[in-house]
Amino acid sequence: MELNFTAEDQAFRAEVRDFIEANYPIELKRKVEAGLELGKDDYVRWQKILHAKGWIAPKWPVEFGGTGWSPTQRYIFEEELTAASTPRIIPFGLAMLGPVLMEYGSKSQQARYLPDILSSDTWWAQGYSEPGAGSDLASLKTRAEPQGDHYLVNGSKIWTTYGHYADWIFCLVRTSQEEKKQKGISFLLIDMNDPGISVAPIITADGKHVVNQVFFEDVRVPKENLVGEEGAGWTIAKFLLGHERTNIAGVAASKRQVLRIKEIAGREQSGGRSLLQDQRYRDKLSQLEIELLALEYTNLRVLSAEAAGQQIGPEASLLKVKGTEVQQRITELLVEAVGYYALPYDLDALRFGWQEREPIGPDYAAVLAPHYFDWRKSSIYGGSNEIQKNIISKAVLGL
Amino acid sequence: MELNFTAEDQAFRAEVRDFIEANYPIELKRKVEAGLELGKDDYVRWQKILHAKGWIAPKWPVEFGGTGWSPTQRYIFEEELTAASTPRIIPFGLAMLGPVLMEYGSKSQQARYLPDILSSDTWWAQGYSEPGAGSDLASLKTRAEPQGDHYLVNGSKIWTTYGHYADWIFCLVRTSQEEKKQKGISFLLIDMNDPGISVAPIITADGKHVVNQVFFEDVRVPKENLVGEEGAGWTIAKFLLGHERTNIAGVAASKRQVLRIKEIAGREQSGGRSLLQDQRYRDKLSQLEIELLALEYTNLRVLSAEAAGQQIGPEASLLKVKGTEVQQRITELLVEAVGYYALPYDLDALRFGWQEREPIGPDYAAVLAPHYFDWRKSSIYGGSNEIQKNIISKAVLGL
Amino acid sequence: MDFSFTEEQQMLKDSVDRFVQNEYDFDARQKLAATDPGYSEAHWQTFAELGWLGITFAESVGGYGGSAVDSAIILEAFGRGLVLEPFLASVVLGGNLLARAGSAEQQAACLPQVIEGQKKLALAYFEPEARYELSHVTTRAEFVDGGYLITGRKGVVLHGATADWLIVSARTAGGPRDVAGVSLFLVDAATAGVETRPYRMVDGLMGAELGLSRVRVGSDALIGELDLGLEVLEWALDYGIAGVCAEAVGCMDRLQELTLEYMKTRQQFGVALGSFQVVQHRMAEMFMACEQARSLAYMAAVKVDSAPQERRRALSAAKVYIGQAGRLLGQESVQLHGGIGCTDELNVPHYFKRLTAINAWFGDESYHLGRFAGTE
Amino acid sequence: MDFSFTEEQQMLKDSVDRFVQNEYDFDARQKLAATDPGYSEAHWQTFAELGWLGITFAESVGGYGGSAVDSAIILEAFGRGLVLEPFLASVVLGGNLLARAGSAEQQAACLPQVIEGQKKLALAYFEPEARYELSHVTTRAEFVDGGYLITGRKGVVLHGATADWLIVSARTAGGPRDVAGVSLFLVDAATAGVETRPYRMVDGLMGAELGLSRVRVGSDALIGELDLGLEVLEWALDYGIAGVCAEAVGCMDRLQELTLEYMKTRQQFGVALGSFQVVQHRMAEMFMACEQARSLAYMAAVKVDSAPQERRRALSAAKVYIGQAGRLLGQESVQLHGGIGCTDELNVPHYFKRLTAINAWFGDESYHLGRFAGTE
Repeated sequence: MELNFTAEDQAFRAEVRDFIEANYPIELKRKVEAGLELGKDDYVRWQKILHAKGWIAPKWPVEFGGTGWSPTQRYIFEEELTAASTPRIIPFGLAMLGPVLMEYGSKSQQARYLPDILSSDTWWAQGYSEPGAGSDLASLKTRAEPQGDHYLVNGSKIWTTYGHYADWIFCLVRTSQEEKKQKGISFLLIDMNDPGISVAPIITADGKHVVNQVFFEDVRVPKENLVGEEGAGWTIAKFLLGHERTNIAGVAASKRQVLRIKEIAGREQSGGRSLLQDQRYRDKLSQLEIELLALEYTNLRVLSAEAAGQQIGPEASLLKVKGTEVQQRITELLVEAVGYYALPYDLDALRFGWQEREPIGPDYAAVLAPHYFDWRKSSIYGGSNEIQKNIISKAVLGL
Repeated sequence: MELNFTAEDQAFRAEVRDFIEANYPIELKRKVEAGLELGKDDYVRWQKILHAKGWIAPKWPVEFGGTGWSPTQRYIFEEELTAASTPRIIPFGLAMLGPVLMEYGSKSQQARYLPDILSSDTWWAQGYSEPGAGSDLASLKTRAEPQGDHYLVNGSKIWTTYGHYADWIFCLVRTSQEEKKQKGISFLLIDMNDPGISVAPIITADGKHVVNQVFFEDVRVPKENLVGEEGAGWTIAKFLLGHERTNIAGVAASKRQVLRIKEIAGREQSGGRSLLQDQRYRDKLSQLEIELLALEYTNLRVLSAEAAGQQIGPEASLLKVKGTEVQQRITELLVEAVGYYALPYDLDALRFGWQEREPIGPDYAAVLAPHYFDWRKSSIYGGSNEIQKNIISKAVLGL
Repeated sequence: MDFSFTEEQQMLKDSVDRFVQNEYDFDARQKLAATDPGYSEAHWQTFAELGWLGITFAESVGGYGGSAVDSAIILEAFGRGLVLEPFLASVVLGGNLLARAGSAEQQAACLPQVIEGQKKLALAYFEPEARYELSHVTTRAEFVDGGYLITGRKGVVLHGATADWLIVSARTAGGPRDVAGVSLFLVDAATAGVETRPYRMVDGLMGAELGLSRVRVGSDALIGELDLGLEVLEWALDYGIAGVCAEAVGCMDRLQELTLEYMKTRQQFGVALGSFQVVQHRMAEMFMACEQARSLAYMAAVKVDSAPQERRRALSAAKVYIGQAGRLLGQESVQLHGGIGCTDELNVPHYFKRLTAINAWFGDESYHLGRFAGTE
Repeated sequence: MDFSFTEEQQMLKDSVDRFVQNEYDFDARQKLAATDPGYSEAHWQTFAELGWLGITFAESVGGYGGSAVDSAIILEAFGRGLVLEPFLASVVLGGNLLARAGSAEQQAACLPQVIEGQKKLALAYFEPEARYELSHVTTRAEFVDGGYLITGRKGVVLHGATADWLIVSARTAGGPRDVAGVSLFLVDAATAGVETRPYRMVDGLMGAELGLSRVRVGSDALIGELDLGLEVLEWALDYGIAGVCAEAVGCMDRLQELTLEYMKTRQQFGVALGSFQVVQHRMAEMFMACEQARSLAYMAAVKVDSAPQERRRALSAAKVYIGQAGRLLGQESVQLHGGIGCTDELNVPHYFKRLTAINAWFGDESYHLGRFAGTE
């Protein structure tokens, strides 16, 4: 049992840190640290910086543009990115579709799509959920009827993150009505510029536009855009479930948020001293830090098992549940920290910061309550926490 | 909305208080306050004192020996009994069988059994649960086969509180195998001195003997001991469920326990001051007091509705769940209060106090951890808290 | 011991419930929230006509002589509809404070117009960096030429920009956090040197930052006794606590109904969500929390006029419990609704936001846990 | 970054697991608990023969040069069997303290015999009214005639009455709660003036009250530096925390197994209890708590020998989490077992009792929440 990093690991960490320091644009960093909105350009800019260095896809095989790093190195890399407040890597192309194409795609699909994913020249979206199919994904209804050399797609996808930025979308669609409902599902790539596609924004409880509903009305999709066999969609979706769980615990991001709490609580006043010195608040924070430590070491145990060649199974469900619990608790403590000044709501300040305007209350306050409201989604999406507990109960406990 | 008691109520309270002060034996009071064991004699002694005053059965109709008090007066009476640390009134005869006989018993059964219940000359036990039938009571297996003028009873009852003190036991038994399982159940009175009955003690996690398993082997019970019709047992059991819920919230007892916490925490030292002044402990206690206030006012709302002639329905489930949660939390805070001295275990001190011996740690400590362990039962018996939530979900919410 | 409403109270409740039912469907509410004052002046006139704005005031000033229970009845019903009008600001906080501590002249000058809905009050007590400490008052009122010059800043004044009169706490003696030396002043919002910066809040209600720059008021602007304003301010905020507790119960009650309905209709895996036992037990927890919150909200309303320590203890207990119950109901309702529960177009998250805001008003759970313990 | 055991550690684990499996079924354990020493001397000899008693000590004194991870491996397995023998008292607390701070002579005189199972140590640090404050030491050691006279009382000494040597904290300078001025002494339990009052504890282990009345020891009885005993004492208790954390994980793990098995077999309403979704989600919560507790127990063992602030922070975090997880696992296991879970004859409540006791040892959640915050 060796819970410290090796000297090689430490050297690698220093290399990553140095690179970020030298190459991460300061104006981007300020936005991320203040919790402001990033636009498409922001994400792409940072991803291209990493791509230029060859570090954009550490989990990909080297022959496709990966880095060849060990799981521990990848972990360190993620830690450093997060600690430096870099924008998250948009996962739909790099973390999701990429591995699917490598596993199930044809050579020509790989050749056509992977380079643009790697270079962030194509923005991908994910088309899974539907208005009637939430946690019960297999009941999805979007149809893709085979007609000669193409499919005719009709239906709708919902909760499409950054659907309004997307060039392409990969979708689970129903290509057959007759079989067991999982079996009629296929995995299809659709050009967002195709006629018949429309994107309607969904405004979330924080007032922001990130997710969308995407409508498909008689959209013609060439059959060559099918990934794998017809009916293989469910298998691919389950394969992806594993890949989606990279860094599912979000430990590094939560550690950074804990520092933010300490900074803010250190500036807030309570009864003549800082809120951070208020025992009642401090205890809540300590409790949170301890939960986060428990999560961190559990995450490291899983990482260590992975590095030893073991398959990660339903342990990922634990990381999802506890990870989001910690994240949500962080947002609560931030709201509590600013007292009355959690209340003013200014959409511009939330998105872009106060800029030239005088802030209402402390300048860090405007984003806190909206983030708290918005982050309730984290225990709903990606397989709700209820679904995760079902998985643990069935797959781990055999109930 | 008038949340204060009327002048008449206050006068009644004073009368009750004066009576208790004048008539409650001090040696009994000391035992109850220290949380020590009461024997059969202790209970009977106190019940006979109340009986002599005519106050032993406030809920009974006046013609059977009740008091004719209003619900508010009964509430005040219970509050005063509890505040004065009197022994609990053993419910099996007075609160349970009595109402059953008045509702379902024959005139001759009433004449035979009620007077001795009232005078505490007969000690009754309850025979409901069986080893195989916990929350699923309807699956009970104890058989009572009709044979001429008697039933032949075979089977076993478990968790029989004070079964070793009992002269009689009322049982749910199966008189028919063929019908829907609820329908084959009857309500039978059995003399504990009958041949074929044996009582085996069950030692609970605190090391004490309160509950028992009762075995019936070819016990002959006269048919005249059947209450109501054959097969009416389930109806009677459900009727009883309502009556069992008198004072189900246990507010007065919990208020007394909160005072005990304050007394003990006021004597315990923590970092140079009393534990009661330790903010971390005090906050837990405040939180508990607030939960108890919420329970108290909810209880009063139910009482007020009852006084206005409304039937108490599944609200009782709320009082049971929240009441036991508060009680269990009290036992936890008491254990926490004494730190290391929660650990020594001395069965004699637990049952009878330290008496002439020098206490190990503070003299109030010996009972605390055993009570904590033992009181876990409160969320299990009387319809487990899970069953209560099922009831709320079905009967109140319609789910 | 009687928790039932009087006949008049029942009529009041029915009348407010009816108003909310008919005039305050969610879409109409959202449209109102997006307007400039953030509420409807027409509704406000209706409130006046129905007598709601005078419910707690003495008949001598044109009120109806009701109690905190009556205003709780109104606010619980308002909670169910997420009503936006400044009832809490003008009637519960401002009006009651003036009725309790204002001179006969001040009352006669203001309260009839408040009751008739012609003018509004707002209470400006919070200062940036004060958190929940009432004695943290740095705004100063200097006695000059037979009147006062008030200078300072006030934060998050509920409906502060639409008020005609502001009740302002200011220091007339002592240092920044002394308990004594705080006085209350009635300030016409049109006075030179008064600047308000209005904004929308997360729950759709309106707040304002208030700047006071050598604002001149007469000596008759002083409300109650010089230097002893804190006690009456605390009482008024406790009245406000009783109000938001009742409102929160209305929110929770409605949230519970909405979620229950959704659980009965929304299908997943071929069955209604409400058929899952985990959902059932969580709904049962929500039910229990809501009922217990209601019990404490009643207690809170009744105890507003008790002796100070008893009042503080009761009001703090209610505020703590309702903060926690509100969080439970809000978070669980969103969770059980799933993705749709996170969207702006559904009513559910707006109840959650209002409950979250209520927890921050007048002291959060931590603050009141401390105040509760201090009442022993 | 590697959480795996070495080959030797895996062998050790297998060997202890096998012992518990074969020798420590619940009935046998309960019989042992009812005997006079409260454990088996024969088992103790087995431990010695298998090398477990020397696992953490240097080879120079006859040990095996292992770490806190090794003793954690042993204690986790012991936790599964609710093992009664005084491993924690004699090896983890007493032995390690002596090995760290004792003179070469003291070590040579004691440790080989401890390792061989011929003698036992106990650590007497707690005093009545001290609660968890280590500096609360009123027992006094006076320097007289080239030695010390020790007088005072110690409470709840783990396996204090069967120990051959007691390590006693006593004040050699300063007032009752001063951090400096506490020294540690190695006291032969047979010395005149030493009085022990043994008793059983709620978890079946043995404790003792200790009276010291002018107990005379030589100057060579002093362990480590005069007046500076508190630092090494705190380290030893942190070693103890790592130990009980590992043991608690063993308890929780076994409780979870037992409850899971019961949920799969116990029928109610015609189906297995485990088919109810509420039971499933609660078992999932238990699983998660147990796994996270395990992670922190590993962390705790590894950090025992870190720099003081890092060590305190890690050990306090683990103790808080494991106290909470232990309560959850204990209470839920009892609840899910129903009535039978409340009886003395079932093993389940005994795990619950041990977990409850572990929470009280070396500082409870509240204490360690405070210590954790203090390490910033």
